[in-house]
Amino acid sequence: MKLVKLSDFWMHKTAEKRPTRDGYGEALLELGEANPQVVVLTADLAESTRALPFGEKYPDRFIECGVAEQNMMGVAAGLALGGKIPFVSSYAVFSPGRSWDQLRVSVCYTKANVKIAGAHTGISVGPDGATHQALEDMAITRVIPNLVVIAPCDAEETRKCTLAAAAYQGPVYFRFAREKTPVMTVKQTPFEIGQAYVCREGYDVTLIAAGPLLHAALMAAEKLAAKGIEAEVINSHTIKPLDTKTILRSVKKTHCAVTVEEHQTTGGLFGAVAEALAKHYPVPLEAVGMPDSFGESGTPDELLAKYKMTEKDVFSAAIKVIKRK
Amino acid sequence: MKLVKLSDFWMHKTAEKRPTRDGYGEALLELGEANPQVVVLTADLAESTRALPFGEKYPDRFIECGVAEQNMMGVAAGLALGGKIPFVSSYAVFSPGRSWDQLRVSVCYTKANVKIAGAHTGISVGPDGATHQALEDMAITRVIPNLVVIAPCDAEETRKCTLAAAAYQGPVYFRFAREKTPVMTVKQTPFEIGQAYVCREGYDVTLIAAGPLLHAALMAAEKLAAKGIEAEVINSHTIKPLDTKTILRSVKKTHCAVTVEEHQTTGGLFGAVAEALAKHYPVPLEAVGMPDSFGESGTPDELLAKYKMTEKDVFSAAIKVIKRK
Amino acid sequence: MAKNLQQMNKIANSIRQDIIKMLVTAGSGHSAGPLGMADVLTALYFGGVANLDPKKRHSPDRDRVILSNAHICPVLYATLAHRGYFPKSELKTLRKLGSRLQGHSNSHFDIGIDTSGGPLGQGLSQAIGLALASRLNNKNDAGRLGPSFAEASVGRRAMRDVRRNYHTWCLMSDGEFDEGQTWEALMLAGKLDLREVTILIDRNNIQIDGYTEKIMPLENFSDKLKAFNWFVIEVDGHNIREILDAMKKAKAMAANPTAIICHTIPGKGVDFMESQFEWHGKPPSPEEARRALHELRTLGGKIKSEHE
Amino acid sequence: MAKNLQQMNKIANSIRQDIIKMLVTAGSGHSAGPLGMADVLTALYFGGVANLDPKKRHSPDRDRVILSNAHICPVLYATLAHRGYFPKSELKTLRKLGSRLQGHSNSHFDIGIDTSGGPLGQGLSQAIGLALASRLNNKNDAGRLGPSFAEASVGRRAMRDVRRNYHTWCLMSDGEFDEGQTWEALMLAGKLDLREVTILIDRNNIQIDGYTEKIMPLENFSDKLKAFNWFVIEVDGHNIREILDAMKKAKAMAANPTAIICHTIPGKGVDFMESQFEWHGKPPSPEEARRALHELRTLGGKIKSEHE
Ligand SMILES: Cc1ncc(C[n+]2csc(CCOP(=O)(O)OP(=O)(O)O)c2C)c(N)n1
Ligand SMILES: Cc1ncc(C[n+]2csc(CCOP(=O)(O)OP(=O)(O)O)c2C)c(N)n1
Ligand SMILES: [Mg+2]
Ligand SMILES: [Mg+2]
Repeated sequence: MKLVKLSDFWMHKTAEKRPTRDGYGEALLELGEANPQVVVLTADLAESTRALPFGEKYPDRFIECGVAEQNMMGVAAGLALGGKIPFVSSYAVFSPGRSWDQLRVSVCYTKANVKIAGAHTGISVGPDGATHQALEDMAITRVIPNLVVIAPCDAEETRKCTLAAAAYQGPVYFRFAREKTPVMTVKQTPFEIGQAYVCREGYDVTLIAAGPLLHAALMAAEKLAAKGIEAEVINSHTIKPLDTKTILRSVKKTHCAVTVEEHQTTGGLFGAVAEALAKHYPVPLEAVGMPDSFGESGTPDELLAKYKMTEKDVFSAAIKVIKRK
Repeated sequence: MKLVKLSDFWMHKTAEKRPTRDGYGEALLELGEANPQVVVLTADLAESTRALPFGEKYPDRFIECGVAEQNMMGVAAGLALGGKIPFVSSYAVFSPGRSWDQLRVSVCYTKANVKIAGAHTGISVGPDGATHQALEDMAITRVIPNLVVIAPCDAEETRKCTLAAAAYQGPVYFRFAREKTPVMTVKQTPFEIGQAYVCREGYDVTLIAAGPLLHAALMAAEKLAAKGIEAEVINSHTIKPLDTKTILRSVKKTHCAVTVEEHQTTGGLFGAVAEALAKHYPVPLEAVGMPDSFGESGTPDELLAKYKMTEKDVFSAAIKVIKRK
Repeated sequence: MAKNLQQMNKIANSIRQDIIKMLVTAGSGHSAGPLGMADVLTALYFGGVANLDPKKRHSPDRDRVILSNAHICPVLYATLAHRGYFPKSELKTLRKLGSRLQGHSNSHFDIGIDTSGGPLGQGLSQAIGLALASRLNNKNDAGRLGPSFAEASVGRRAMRDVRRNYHTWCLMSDGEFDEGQTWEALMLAGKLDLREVTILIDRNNIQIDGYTEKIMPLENFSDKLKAFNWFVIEVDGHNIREILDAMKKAKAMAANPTAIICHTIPGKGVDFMESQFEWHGKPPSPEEARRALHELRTLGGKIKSEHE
Repeated sequence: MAKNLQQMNKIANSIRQDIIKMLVTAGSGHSAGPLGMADVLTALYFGGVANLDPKKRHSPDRDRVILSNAHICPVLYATLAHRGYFPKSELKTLRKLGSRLQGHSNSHFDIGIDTSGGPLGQGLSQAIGLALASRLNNKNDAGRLGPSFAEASVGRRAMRDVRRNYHTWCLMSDGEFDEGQTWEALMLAGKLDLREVTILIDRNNIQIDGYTEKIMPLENFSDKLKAFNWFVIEVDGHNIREILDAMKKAKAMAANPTAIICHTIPGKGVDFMESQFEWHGKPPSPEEARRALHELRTLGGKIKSEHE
């Protein structure tokens, strides 16, 4: 089992906070320098998706599409057919929300080498309200064949994820958050597409997280430990292909699990894990995530609390699922 | 438990064959007469979605949108805000495939009273090939809050489903097939949104089907019976809200289940059932459906066989899942 | 009912002040678009051409307003509050948890808003649907509407909407004309000669990433609209008289639907915001809000603020 | 290389015959569009203007063809087979399980097809992406392309595509101009003065539900395209000389991208199919195929068929 030593790499207590999207912007700059085939597209959202610095440094390889997400996805497919490695940058609600058909056919069916960056995911998008909070993106991407789906946990992992997406041959969708979230990983923390990492060992319950809420899972694990419950925490950043092996190894020990995600609790990480367990090793599973509802305006913290996606909620879900064993 | 008496209603042995979409066309004509608020929209697919007879009889209430699915979905939302009951008719790959964002916001977030009919679903669409075979529609609709998702099993049930959708206040998505499929239900067979029906009782394994493949499940149940295995067969036409009660009642008896659907085995019926079982009663579950792959050209029968969605495959899945108990 | 021009100019100014106050309290939101459209919204709700009245907010024959570029909702909220749809005191709840004034306007509350927005380009299609509903209600066969079945299946609110005629006003931004859905909708309305719908376009020449003619050029804009069979009127979007005249013309059209291109200055009324695309999506800081309010109260130094 | 006019007319006729044979064998598929576009496809692949050659099918500087309205793929398949991209004997596998000739054309096989289609309106965007890739490859900074990193991350086939220049031809149907995505793409190409891309439009006036001007009127079509900053040429889509002249002009354009509106007769060459929208999506019966082939072989009775 690949275990990331907490002491070395996971500094969740003293974590500084940075928006995950910053990691995207940094990686694009690195890629701009390293690989002239990398091109970046945006649909009138250069700054907030963090595509802007690349655009300023490499204006020739930056394509401003205006507010036209369908066309942007198709242009990216064409660029890929012409040997480029395009990064499509918008908010997840619009891309792939408004470009799903283009993603399915122009990109995934053709296996065009397109990378789709979905910004502003999760309820923590906050005051913009329901329409801007992407809570369905993992479900609508995960179901498309040939597409890799990733939810990195912090800015550093987002940087690595972006680089890994560029190196991977084929379509990749990855999502990030708007707000600052704790940086839990460091440069040396390993990242590999499709490889989940056990970042805390335990035997009573498995907490499987994707995205910034991994931090809530780690904090809940500490609280559980204080009650004598040892939780295993898995960073399952890749939703598809799911690292079923790492997850099964853990639940065969703990016999129950909780999924933690800023996404509807249908079709996303919870769906993927439920499907894998049902096929291979059915055990009680609880979901921390959006309870099949639209979001609303509020501060990120208010909304995470209202819709039960905090450390406290992970804690309660763990207690509940252990009782169900 | 609501049990449909096989002898009375399910005539799967002597079944005549009709395309499910025919039931849509008939119901629209009934609705046209009964309710002047019903309007029908299409995006250049009047005949093959079976919206045409309505359009010919009620031209004033028929809106031909041309090949523009996004606009069609939005126009439907506006009609609903104006008190109409619009039926949006296209192929599922295009609507909601190309109109997902409009479905999410203009329709579902607003709770506009729009009915979306997705034609040409499943691998059995046949020779048109991968792009036209809707195998992801249930996953991308099921994750949207406020939306009902239905996969009726035959032409008669599609007729009832269409009438029920008109009577229901709120957005409904329902899908149908292109080819002729066995008509298993009759006029008196009950249909209620959200109500699954046990159409064959058994205690060894639960076969949960949605859509025309219910027939394969019923046939497999007979073959299993010949081997001394009693399968319970459930018609779970409503994917959302899933009738968890009926499903749980059955698996608490059988302790294992197989889902049967013409859809990817991620995020659709298999996903919905896996999620429900994981939360309430985890048991071994096998999936009959599309194995995370695009389709291709071929005859419906060839494709169903190649991608393992036949009676034989249901039979094998049942044997396999029973062994896993 | 309808206000005179002087009154309306004053109202527009108050609306601008409220926009500044709302945004600084919210701590997030859009400045440029809302300030730029205050005169158009004032004309729409106070000018007497559109049939809009808080007392008839559920009337089946009320005109409909679709705000397609819902990020400029602060100007809609402020206008509705000034018009009496809900208490002005509620304006300060903008973007707060539990508020009826969500970050992008929606139809969930009884505050005079007919639909939800956020993703650009979805409004015109809905406006067309509403206009078609109105047209259908006017048909002879409307007499056949049996209340019993309709009541059962459509619900109460919808029932109130049948058998009457209204005009639909769709507010849109220039950025929304980048979206394909907008052109699909324009084409359908052109096909149907849908004179029951009128667009009021915020032609402010900015979008998020910069000036429209750099990010996604729309010119020759009116040529495009005309080629899609729309009747086009261009007005100074800060001249309420011009706006109202155009609205009257649009309502009187016999065939084509009308697009009124309202040439506006984004951030209008606040010197340091005017025509700066950077103000698309950010709120003023408290200090900036103070300066903005001072400028608005003194009409850019032309008069003394009553408050100072 | 390039054929003369007489040869090309003969080839187009053979292609039409193959289309009929393919469809009747497949038992499903589209008749009207493929027959209507046989002359355009012949001009494209045999006329010597486009740089297309089966022997250079992987060459980085080959011209690219995007078939956006992929339901007319029978005419593309037949043309490619005639041009030598794959054996003609394979044509009879159309739409059969395991065939490389799928119901809608895709890029999975090495038969000279660059992308996949099916859903209308997705082609022009991809053509623009291809044209941009070509433009980027021509930039000075192309010299910086380090083969090592690129090879590792882009894969072999893609690597072959760098640092060269080509023209991109996008085949589209008139029905595709109903789709918003098409207008988004047109607008972007207009912004970029993307002369590296040319559209060949099948203006056959039909779509599935009827005549375009009834289902979704496009006229004045060329006004619309011009308003989106495209250079428009209208040609008789059955006159190969006219088509080739327009293609030459398009390739020589200094700024704007070019749209060539090819006025065609759907079902061209088969009397009982011509201009009948009902033939959009159905194949001939064996008896109809016999009549169609007879008509094509005898050029509508003008000559005696060699086979009869
Ligand atoms: C479909 C969609 N894509 C992107 C966005 C993000 N967005 C919000 S406002 C905006 C700018 C559009 O220009 P415009 O509406 O003219 O801006 P304004 O003049 O109000 O500043 C963008 C891209 C969105 N809301 N919807
Ligand atoms: C996005 C999308 N919507 C609907 C369809 C179904 N469809 C296939 S061909 C067609 C007709 C479009 O008109 P056109 O391409 O001009 O037809 P033709 O002239 O070839 O008969 C339609 C609506 C589709 N393929 N893609
Ligand atoms: Mg603007
Ligand atoms: Mg056509």
